[in-house]
Amino acid sequence: MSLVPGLGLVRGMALTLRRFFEPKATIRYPEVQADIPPKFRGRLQLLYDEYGTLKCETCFQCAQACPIECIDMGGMDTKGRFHVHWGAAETYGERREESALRRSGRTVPDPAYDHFEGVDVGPVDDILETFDHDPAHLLPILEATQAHYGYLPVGALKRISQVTGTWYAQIYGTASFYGHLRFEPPTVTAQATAISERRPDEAAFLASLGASLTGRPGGDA
Amino acid sequence: MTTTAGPHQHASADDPRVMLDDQIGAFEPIPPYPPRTEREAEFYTLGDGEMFLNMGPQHPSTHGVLRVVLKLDGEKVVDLDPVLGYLHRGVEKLCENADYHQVISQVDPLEYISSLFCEWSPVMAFEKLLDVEVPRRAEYIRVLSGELNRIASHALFMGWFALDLGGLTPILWSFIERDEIVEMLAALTGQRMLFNYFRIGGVNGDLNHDFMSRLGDWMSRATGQIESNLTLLNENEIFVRRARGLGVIDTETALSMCMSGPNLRATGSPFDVRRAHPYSIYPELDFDIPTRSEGDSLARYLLRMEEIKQSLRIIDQCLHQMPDSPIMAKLPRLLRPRPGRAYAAIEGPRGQYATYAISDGTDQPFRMRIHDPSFIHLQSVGLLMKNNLIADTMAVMASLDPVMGGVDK
Amino acid sequence: MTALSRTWGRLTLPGKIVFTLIPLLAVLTAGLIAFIIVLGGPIWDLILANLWFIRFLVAATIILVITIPIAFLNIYLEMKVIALMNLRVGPDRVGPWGSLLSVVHGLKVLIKEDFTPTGADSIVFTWAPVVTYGAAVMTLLVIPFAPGMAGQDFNIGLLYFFAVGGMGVVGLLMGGWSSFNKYSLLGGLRSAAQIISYEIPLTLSVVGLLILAGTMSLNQIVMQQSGWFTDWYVFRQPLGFVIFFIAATAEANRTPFDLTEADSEIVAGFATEYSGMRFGFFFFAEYVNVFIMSALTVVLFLGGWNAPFDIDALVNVLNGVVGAVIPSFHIATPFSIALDPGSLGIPLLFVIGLAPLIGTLVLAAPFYLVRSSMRWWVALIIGFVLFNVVAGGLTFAWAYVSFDWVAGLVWFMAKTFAFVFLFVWMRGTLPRVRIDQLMGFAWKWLLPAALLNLFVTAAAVVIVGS
Amino acid sequence: MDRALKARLQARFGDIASGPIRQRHDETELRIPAGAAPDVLRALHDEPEFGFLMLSDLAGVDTGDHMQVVYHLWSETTSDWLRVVADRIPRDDPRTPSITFLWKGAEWMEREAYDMFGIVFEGNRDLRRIYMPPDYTSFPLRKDFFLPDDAARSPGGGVRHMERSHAPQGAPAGTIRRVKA
Repeated sequence: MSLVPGLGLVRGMALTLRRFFEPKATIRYPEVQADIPPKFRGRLQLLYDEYGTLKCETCFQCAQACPIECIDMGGMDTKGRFHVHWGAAETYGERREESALRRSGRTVPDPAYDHFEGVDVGPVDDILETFDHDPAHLLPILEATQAHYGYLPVGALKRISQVTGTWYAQIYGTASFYGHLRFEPPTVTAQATAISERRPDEAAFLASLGASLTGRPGGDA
Repeated sequence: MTTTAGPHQHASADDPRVMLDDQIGAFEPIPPYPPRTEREAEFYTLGDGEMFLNMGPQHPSTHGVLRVVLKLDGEKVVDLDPVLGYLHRGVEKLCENADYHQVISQVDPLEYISSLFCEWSPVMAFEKLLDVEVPRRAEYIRVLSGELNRIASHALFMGWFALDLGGLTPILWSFIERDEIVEMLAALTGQRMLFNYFRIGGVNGDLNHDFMSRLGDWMSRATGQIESNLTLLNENEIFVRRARGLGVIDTETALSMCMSGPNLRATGSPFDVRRAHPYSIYPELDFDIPTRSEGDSLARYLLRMEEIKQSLRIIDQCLHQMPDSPIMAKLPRLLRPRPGRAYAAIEGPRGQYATYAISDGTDQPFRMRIHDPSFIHLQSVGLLMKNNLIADTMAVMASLDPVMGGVDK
Repeated sequence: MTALSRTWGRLTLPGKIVFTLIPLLAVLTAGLIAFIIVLGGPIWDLILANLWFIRFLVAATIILVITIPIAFLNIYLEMKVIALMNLRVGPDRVGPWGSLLSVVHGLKVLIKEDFTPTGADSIVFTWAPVVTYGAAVMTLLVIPFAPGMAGQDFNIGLLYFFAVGGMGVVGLLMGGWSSFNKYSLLGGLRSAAQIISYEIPLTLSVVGLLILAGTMSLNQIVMQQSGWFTDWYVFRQPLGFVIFFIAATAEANRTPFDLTEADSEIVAGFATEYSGMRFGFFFFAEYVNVFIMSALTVVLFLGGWNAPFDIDALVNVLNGVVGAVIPSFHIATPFSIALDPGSLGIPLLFVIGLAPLIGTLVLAAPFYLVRSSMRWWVALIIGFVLFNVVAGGLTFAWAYVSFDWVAGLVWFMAKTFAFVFLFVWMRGTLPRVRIDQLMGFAWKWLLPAALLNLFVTAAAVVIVGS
Repeated sequence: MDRALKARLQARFGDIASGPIRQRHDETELRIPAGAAPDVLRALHDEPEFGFLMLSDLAGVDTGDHMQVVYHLWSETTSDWLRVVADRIPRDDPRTPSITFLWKGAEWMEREAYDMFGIVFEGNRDLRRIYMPPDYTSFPLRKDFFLPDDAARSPGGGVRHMERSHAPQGAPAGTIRRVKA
């Protein structure tokens, strides 16, 4: 603080006015790229080797090493088995907890792996042979596949994608568009379950009725 | 251990029914349960003409996600109750389930303003557990990068402090300073904010040309630039009048509040872990511990600005004395220290940053306690704020310089 | 048709209303015109009989409309100037140098959802921005922008200004009270305390000037300051000027006295719960207030629309000097290029028609001839741009000389925006004062200083003037 | 390693200490029963031959068998960190005296230890949850804590924690990590 009152304010104002005319520090991003040091390791990318091949071998080591388990992989191992750890982003929290359990040494039933019991993809090849491997006939192919397996196993869809060269997303999209195609094996009790879910069974109905009469939850009427 | 909410229990604020029943009441700062402690009962009882004001966790100037319940008499703050936990990640628990190398990336985001110091104290504790000697070059690089980070943190402090007092400009100027330092640390460590650079037994990479050229470029004009930025505030009557005599604390109270770092030094006590309990290569370096006797917000601000100059001195010495040696000690890939306990403390930009680690002989720490200065300093806000105005709440809080990532762990 | 119905479906309720009203209005306008043509005579008489009222309505409408570009300009200035002082670039994407960004902000505010918080007093909540904005616009009505260009020339203009300007705080208080939010309430109370306290030094600082001027009409005050810039009241009332400026800063809620919307303390003060166009009105009113305060400072102390020098005197001096050297030379009426367009007739049309073509070619020729590598069309474009610059400059110079109000407006706006810049500059530099410091400053320093100023002025008038 | 400090501690607290005074690197460790913590810490703080004016850290520890509260102290009379371990606090009802009368700043650290371990510091005026929500029932840093178990148990309703028993909740005995600390 100076002796003259207000001089400090004036000096500050002079400084800001000087800065007003100085060169600016902003990097105008789309036109000017940021100067990223060569050691920067924030790039999200997979590396290619000198032959232009993807270096990633889906060995899952990175997914296992990731401390917060944010890495998850889809892919195919060297023996042609499909080992994709499926899971929507919404189930991420659940998977974390399962993984915590698994680490603690307990066995966890993992529904994520249920889709991937071994599927013999030979019949798929036969079906594709009859349709000349033509992705234009995708719906007949899928219907034939479902007719054979009873449902559409992921392995079969992957095989169709691999052989016909169609994107998996397109096949999955087609399959999920049509109501008569399904991804789970049909069960006998499925329909019954669906109905009973919609309508409470006799016992529950009576219990709630009793509760409403006596004013106590679960009270015996 | 019943889990159903009976009539004798009170609904929590998270209960959606609360929101449905009484929409307005849900936003009252008074907790929807009877007071659990003496202090809570005292605080949540309103006197005549008093009212509660809920500040945060989404207030523009709570430095993150701090929530403070203020008890006001007009504009005067009678009492306040900080409510923490909005950023709690359970880092200590995560560290117990990570192996020793992974701990470094876990503790990194604690004090996101000065990440290197969060890495430093766990790394030092683990080195004690493992009885590792860190190569001297690695120590020099640690000190060099750490002091750079300290300057970045203090520069940002200046901006935040001014912003909480209503000045718009210093925050951007200080971000320019910080950005230069952070860029050069990115050239050294590979990241701008969460560096993940220190390793048990050394550092991740040696000094490189990119870093050195940026550092030399910056060092040549750093002093002048920072001095020039400071004239905006140091001589400003409005700023000085608002900060002087605000939140005064004396040495004895500060010690009993377990304060450390610049906040303690601003009261006149020259406690600095770098000198009080020397670690790394600090005994070999020549620098002063600036102290001030006033103990108010202005003293804390000026002290930090003084520390920037000392840090520049240390960086200069490090560059001149940098020895040639490997940057990593020879260590196995999988670390299994023998069972034991180790405590390591360092002087961060906010105060003493410490780690207490217990090893049980496996590759994961059995218990890792992280002592964060922001957490300790934040609890004295209540002490400093009594009978000040609302306008000064954030100013006092900013002058203590807490980082909510560290407070909430 | 489907596209039309889809568009209709996407419109919000106000949009639907507006789109229905447009054809309706067109039909009504056409009908009105026809009506006037048919029954023109009596209506015209009626209009002529009530001209003063029509004039007032037109002035009010114009004032209301020009506040919007003024606010846009102020907002843009604020964004850009503070950015440059912060060593940032600031707005630079929308329009040249980002100058249309504030317009885009205005549109954004217009289409944002406008909600009323639960528990708010919705009527008061809705009317608060209207009151604030209305007060700002009504004060603008008495500001003389240029000779003959004032909404209304009251003989009690200054009194009216202070009276109506004080109403703005009612709006802030209404907004703060009705929002059902403690931050808003604190902001509203702060603004009430602050503005009422600063009204007193603001008004008292002008009383000295009023003693000197002897009138409260702003137009008269400006006219008294014509001549050289030494005639401005700032040199006769320096202390009054300083007090007035500080108090005006506080009145306009600007840094360092922007406690009502101190975002680091009470979030946004009275405007915390406002959104959409209701917030927009508060926002606009703030920037219009900045303009008004600058304008009033200029009018009272810096000569209003007067140029800082006296052209006639300057010409006389020049003639004297030149005449001493070359006795026969004499600039009789050096700036008598004021043309009467009507007297020119055909030549004027000829010039208007051919001047652009000839001018462009003449201005393009040097570029094309000197730089052989230049394409002819590039040279033509350069010539066209240059012609526009030159013609615009000449037109401006002609208008400046020919019409008093153009010259007055130029000087008035230049001075006013210099003050707006000063306000923005202060915002870019200074931190905020505390509420107790603010009140202490008003009552312990400004008020005694204003009284002292009044006393000294009165004494001087009694001693010297009589 | 400050041998003189060890000798002084041995002379002053030899009879209270529940274990040998150990030294490693720059740390000296004094092990006392939990009930003696206020007296020992007051002596360390007040007596000029020790002068441990600064409480560097306060940590709760769950060793798997019992609880500990660990104090780290700093004094200018020695070049060591002094670690005072208040030992053998039972896991099913962990209670220990508070030291807020000596260092008021220990209040939040004790709250944190309470929040994470359920250690009740008798004499702390404000022993509330500090990080976890007020209606949370578990103590996350205990060794028998499992997140999936906890998630299933978390109630929506409010709970008064001081009335709750602190019995360990339902982790399989074989999965608890233990250390001899």
